[in-house]
Amino acid sequence: MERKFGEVVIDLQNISLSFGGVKALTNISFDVRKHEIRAIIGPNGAGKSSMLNVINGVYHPQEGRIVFNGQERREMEPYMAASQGISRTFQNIALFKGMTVLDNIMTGRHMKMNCGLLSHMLHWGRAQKEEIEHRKKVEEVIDFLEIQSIRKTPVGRLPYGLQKRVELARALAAEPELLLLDEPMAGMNVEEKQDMCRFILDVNDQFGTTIVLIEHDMGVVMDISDRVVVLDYGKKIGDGTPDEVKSNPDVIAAYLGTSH
Amino acid sequence: MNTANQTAAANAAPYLSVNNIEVIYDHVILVLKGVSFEVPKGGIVALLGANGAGKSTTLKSISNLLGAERGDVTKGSIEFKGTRVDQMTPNELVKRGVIQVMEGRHCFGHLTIEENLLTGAYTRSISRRELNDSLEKVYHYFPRLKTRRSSQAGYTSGGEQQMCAIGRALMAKPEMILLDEPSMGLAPQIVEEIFEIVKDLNGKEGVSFLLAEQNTMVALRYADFGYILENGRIVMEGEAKELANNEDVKEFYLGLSGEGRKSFREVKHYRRRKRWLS
Amino acid sequence: MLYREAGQFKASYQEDSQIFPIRQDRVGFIALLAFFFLIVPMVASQYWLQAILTPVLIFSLAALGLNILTGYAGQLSLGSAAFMAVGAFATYNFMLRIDGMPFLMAILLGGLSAAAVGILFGLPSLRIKGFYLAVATLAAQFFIVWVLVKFPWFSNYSSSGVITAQEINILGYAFNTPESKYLLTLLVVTVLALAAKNMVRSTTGRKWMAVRDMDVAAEVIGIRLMRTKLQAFAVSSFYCGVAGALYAYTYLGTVEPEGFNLTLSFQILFMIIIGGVGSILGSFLGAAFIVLLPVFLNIVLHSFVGAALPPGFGSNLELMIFGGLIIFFLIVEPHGMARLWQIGKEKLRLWPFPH
Amino acid sequence: QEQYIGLPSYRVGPFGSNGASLFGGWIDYMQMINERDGGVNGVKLTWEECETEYNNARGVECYERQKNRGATGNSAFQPLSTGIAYSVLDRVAQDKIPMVTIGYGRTDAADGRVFPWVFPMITTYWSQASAIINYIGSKEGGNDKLRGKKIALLYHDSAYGKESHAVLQRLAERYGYQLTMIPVASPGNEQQAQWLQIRQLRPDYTILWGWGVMNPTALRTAARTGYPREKIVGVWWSGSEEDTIPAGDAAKGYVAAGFNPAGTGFPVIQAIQEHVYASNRGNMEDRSRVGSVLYNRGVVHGIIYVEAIRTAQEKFGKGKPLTGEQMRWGFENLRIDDARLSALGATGFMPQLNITCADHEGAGVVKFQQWDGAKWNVVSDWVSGDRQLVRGMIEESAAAYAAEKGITPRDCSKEM
Amino acid sequence: MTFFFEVLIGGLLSGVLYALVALGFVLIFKASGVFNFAQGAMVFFAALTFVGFTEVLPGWTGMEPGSGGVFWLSFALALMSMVVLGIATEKVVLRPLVNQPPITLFMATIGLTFFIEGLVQAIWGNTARGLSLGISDEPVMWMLDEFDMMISKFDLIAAGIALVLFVVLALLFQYTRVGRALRAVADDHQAALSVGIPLKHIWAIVWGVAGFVALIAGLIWGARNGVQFALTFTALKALPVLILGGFTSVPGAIIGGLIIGASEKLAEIYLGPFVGGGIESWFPYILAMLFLLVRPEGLFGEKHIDRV
Ligand SMILES: Nc1ncnc2c1ncn2[C@@H]1O[C@H](COP(=O)(O)OP(=O)(O)OP(=O)(O)O)[C@@H](O)[C@H]1O
Ligand SMILES: Nc1ncnc2c1ncn2[C@@H]1O[C@H](COP(=O)(O)OP(=O)(O)OP(=O)(O)O)[C@@H](O)[C@H]1O
Ligand SMILES: [Mg+2]
Ligand SMILES: [Mg+2]
Repeated sequence: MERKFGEVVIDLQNISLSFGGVKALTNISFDVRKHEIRAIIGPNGAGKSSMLNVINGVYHPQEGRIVFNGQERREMEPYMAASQGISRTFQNIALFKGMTVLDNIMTGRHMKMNCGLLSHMLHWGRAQKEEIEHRKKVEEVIDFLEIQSIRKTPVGRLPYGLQKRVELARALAAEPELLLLDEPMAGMNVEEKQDMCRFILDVNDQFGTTIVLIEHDMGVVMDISDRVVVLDYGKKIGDGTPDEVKSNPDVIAAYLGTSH
Repeated sequence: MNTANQTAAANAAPYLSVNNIEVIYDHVILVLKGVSFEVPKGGIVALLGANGAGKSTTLKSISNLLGAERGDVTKGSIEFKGTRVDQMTPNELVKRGVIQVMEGRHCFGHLTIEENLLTGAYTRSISRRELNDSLEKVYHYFPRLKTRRSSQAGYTSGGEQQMCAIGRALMAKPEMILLDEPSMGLAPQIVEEIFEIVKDLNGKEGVSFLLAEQNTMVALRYADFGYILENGRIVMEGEAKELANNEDVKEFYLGLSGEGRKSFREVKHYRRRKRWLS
Repeated sequence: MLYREAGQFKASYQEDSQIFPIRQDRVGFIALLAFFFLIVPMVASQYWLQAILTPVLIFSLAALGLNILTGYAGQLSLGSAAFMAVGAFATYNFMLRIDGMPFLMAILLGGLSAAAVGILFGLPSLRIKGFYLAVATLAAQFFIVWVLVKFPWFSNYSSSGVITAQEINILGYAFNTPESKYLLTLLVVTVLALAAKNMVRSTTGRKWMAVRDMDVAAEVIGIRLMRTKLQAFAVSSFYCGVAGALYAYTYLGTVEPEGFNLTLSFQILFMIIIGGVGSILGSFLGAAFIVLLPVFLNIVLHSFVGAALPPGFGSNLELMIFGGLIIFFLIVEPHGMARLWQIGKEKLRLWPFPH
Repeated sequence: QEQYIGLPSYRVGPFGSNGASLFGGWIDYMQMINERDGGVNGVKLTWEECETEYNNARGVECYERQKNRGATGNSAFQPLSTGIAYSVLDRVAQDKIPMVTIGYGRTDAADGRVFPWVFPMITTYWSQASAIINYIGSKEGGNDKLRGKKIALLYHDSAYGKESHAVLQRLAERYGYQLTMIPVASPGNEQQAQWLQIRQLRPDYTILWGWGVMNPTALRTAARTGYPREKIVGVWWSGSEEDTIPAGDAAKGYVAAGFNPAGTGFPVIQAIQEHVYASNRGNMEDRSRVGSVLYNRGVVHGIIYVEAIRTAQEKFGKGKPLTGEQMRWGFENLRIDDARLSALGATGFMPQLNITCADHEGAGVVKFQQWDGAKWNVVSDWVSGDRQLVRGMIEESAAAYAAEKGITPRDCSKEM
Repeated sequence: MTFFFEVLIGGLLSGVLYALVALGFVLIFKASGVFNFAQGAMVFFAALTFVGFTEVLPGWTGMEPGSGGVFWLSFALALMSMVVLGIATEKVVLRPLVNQPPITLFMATIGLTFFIEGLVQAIWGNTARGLSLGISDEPVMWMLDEFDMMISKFDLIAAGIALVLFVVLALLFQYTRVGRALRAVADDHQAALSVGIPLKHIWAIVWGVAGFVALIAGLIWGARNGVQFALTFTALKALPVLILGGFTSVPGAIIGGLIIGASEKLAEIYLGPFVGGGIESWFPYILAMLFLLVRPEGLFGEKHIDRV
């Protein structure tokens, strides 16, 4: 199947990041094009999560340039990244534990809401109207991810897989342009992975969202991603279509092993 | 399969047996509704099932870690080597050789990797030398940990933490390990390695395993026996090989259909209902 | 079987997001309000109005303030009493120094002054977390009281540092009976409690909770930590400030800075923890518990078994039982009385089936 | 017939040990009156304690709880805490219950015209401050010798500690001593900095205006920095066994003011021993503290109450319990002269008292005692302050209060 | 200049004594993540129990009041009481609250505070008492002669005792199996359980050790200020020390103590007069707070790890 990709959305050039003595990323460059699903793979501790953290401003790389939508930036706080349309999910679930599923997702949408404190205190009128309007949007996301039945459940009580799904919902509620997914399918069984893939593909298709995906399940990566970056010990050792990467000897040695 | 193991398993009295337990969280949320199964000595038993089926809860009720989450075993009994263990503290259980590797790593964030591993040997009163030997063995299994031995665990990557958690349990020199989702977040190579380690420990040292695993494919490849848990009930059980060939298991847990592996891209929105969810 | 929501369908999101989505709760709440507004002032004795209900309401408000900060926004604070003091002294000075200042306006301004001070002392929260922050807020506790003692201007140069609240007069009606003071307090507290409920079920509240539950994730989804935390400090201090003003005007009548001491701050903290961290209802339950329990113990120990106990022992026993009960409650339900209430309701919903 | 007396006491918390002695003495005296005399003209005294923990809100609750108890309601309120006293100041007038604050509370309430319901009896802080200066003057051989002397005031940094500032400053202007005021932050369990300052300053006298743990700490730290204890003059809340015993040897030589001396030699204390402790009815857990300064102060409270009841009964009918209003009259017309004191077995135990409509203070004198390492010894006769100066200041302050609250002072010539 | 040094040294010595109280907090926080509000009450409990025994023992045993025998026997009995208190606390309060949020545990220790305060006064009464350790409180003479500085002998000795305690505990934490287990427990109760660390023993040990530290602190502070309820306020002096040094660090407590002790005295003397004095109540807190702005986890505290 041929897929059409647009221009470069984000371009990472010569990124290096280290923590004290640990070099998490060394001189890494790659780009992500509009509407594509870009996977990052690599052994544990290779620096994949760190890469996502660099993209949305949680980590500030010591060296390198990031060009997002044509604008170059070096340092940027995470909330700015969010306001420019970058959303993400986390490797270790980072939901707001004390809140219900619905509230979590509504929080994800807060940037689109602009009532102030006082109208919130009053509630009736503007704040209520806004709340209901956005509730509708959020319900769309809920329908989309098929989590209607757990709307009012506190997220802490949910099983792991559903929590991951709620996290995705929260990210989607912001209607992001670029979606960063850190191991969204870890800890899921095949059935759930299939669901998750379906959602990711649908998001990508229906909303045209660009996706950067970290995943260890090679089945998934090879099936749904358009291009793959391979990291190892903070260095880039491969980049290309799934098929190219699959046959790259460096990648086989460092990551895939012989059984694949 | 290891035939010696199997016969031994068949002859021995049940090693770990869980009889009809019921678990309630917070006094109101009923999660396990009468679960019973056995793990024979030297066996590897896999506990499979969807998210929220109650796998972790089962493991935690065996290792008695439920109390810390305000959960309670309200019915049934758990026996290990013929003695009831459901009222024992986790410490006593570890001393008797049962240890759990918790889901979600739970490393001690402020301790270094090596200190994390050393805490695993807390229950063993052993000399410094033996301790070092044990450490070396773990480092031998997970070379990656050795390179990060003096980093604070909180700052290591997800996979490194997973290895740390497993390594920490090995330090206790257990007879029986309750492994909760060992493969989560690990690179495929490491997953294989970890299961090789499981097989190795099982074969060479006779350690028994109870695995809760989502990666059914791998789990069934290494396990002798499997139970499938859904909604707090055991819905299916059988030899691992049989299960792997069961049509339903194939479809729902292995992602295989009649024509072999389906691409994740091709999956449909609507699927056949599971038969046991009538 | 009575407490069921079966048959109550929500046809719109508006209905679904009501404060009390279940009809029985709604009816109950209205009945409760009617009881406290209409019946209580008629039947309650002066003792109940002045010494129990009014302080419980005021402490509830202060607890609500702290709960906004600690329970919802996750910033542990031990300085609530100081913000109450700011509210009380600011209100006093607005009343004193501006001719014809309407009382409610003065209270509002008093609350706002407390909010301003709250923002100031909230600044460290941007970097400091958890118990470190708690101890740092002690700085506010001691510093504010010190300032109020040290600069006599605040107490209008009264030689003792004590301020005497002016008469409360709203639209020509003097609030000088226990009933009227109680009603005024109840009104202010009800309005502010509803406002608080509205806040916490809106984006404002969700942002607070997000920061509380996981600040890194909150920042990543675009929440400005600084603004959100300071906002929580401001709102919380506002509530505490208003509570302080009521404490001076409708409860004690005369207050001194030292009255707003660390003990009071701690008491307010007890209230939210016993009542339920992150719960509006909990603030009220906790305040009632912490105010009533010692009184109850005191009456029981001194009036009924007092003669049998050696002097002093009764008071010590009171302390021990109070401490013991706090521990007992936490063990029974670490999330406070509000959660106990909730679990009770859940059980009631299932009743008569066990699960 | 019973006369109900509500006692908002505190036996726990930071000042619990003070409360235990004081309320103990008070209760023992009332017990003694019941045992020995069968009450006051046949009216038995009954009392009920209510634990306040020295906390204002709980004090108010106690006040409200007790105000309608007994046959006639609570007939007088006495919380032994300035904070609580302030908190019920408005209420007592409304409820027509007199409030007695002996040795604490609002000083300007001594002006009975503005504060008809408040009785800060015996002496006020301002009288005390002035009396202390007079005492120091007498040690130096006359107040004119004070010129050029250095006096330090080490005070509890609170409203209480600052009560004396105005008086001491005015007197400094008059007598020409140099006054340095050094605050100690509450609770005062560390005073290194303050005493180093004092050591540098080398004042001739240091007035210790403390409360609770601040007192023993001051004495200990003084010892440590070598400041002679004989030169420290404490106020009555700094001059009890609770302050000196914890300080150990460091307290030896320390002088403090008081409106009652310590000691068990007084007939009134003997009577308590005989009628109460002999039959094991005493209220003190630690019997060795019977006769301590605070215990005796409690007895003084008892005497004043009983005498006021007696006085009021003369007017309103013997053998009947009194209402708050009647009690107020009793307090306002209380006269305890030497003859009465000796009849009470309290000669030298407390000063003569003469309360009038305008003057709710009634005595304005203190005695000084010195701690010898084991007990307090009286070292002066009753010392009066500058009555005129103090009264002037009281009236000034009361008038300001009256203006702020819109109170028209009573005209005392019309009373009776 | 002499005066300055006098103030400085006096401040440093006081600081060590603050740190001694802070140490009790550190121990328990480090070992269980519990901010033990009851530490002040434990100091009071220990001191009063000790004094109580010195008062009753001569009557019971016929020993000479004030003799060494009475002292050591009282010390032993007080220590035993602290250990019993620690074990009881573990059993009744902490065990049922395993894995609960820190604020809940904090609150439980507040409940414990009331309980302890009531209990100890119910047993021994609430009279204020003196306590003599037989160490004179006079200035050290040669310092006075040589430098005209007054440094209290008592403070010097007390600081010495405290320092020894610090060194021992710091070593214990860093290098022993139990020390490691303590730190593990503080990180994650449940995981600690899962590897077989017996929480109840660990907590009983820690609370016992904290009780011992409280006893030492109680004796020293009791000798300084008398044994009375106000001993519980020593905790207020310890809190700024604690945050400045870091909740989890034994060396942090001592260094924090030195900084707070010295700077609060200097501030009171050199800064106080400009603002009316009495700034000791808040100065340490403001100082600690400013300090935290630079290092949010205190001088030596463990960094808060948040990773995504
Ligand atoms: N904040 C940090 N401080 C110190 N070291 C860090 C930090 N974040 C990451 N590292 C280190 O950087 C390296 C890369 O970590 P990262 O989390 O990016 O790995 P990863 O590729 O996501 O691995 P995994 O698949 O196991 O999640 C690791 O060795 C980790 O220990
Ligand atoms: N502490 C808790 N309080 C309340 N409910 C809980 C708690 N822990 C688990 N549950 C509930 O118990 C059920 C079983 O959870 P459990 O964690 O055992 O599932 P699991 O099979 O391990 O799932 P996963 O594969 O996602 O790990 C879930 O529905 C979950 O919501
Ligand atoms: Mg990662
Ligand atoms: Mg699980």
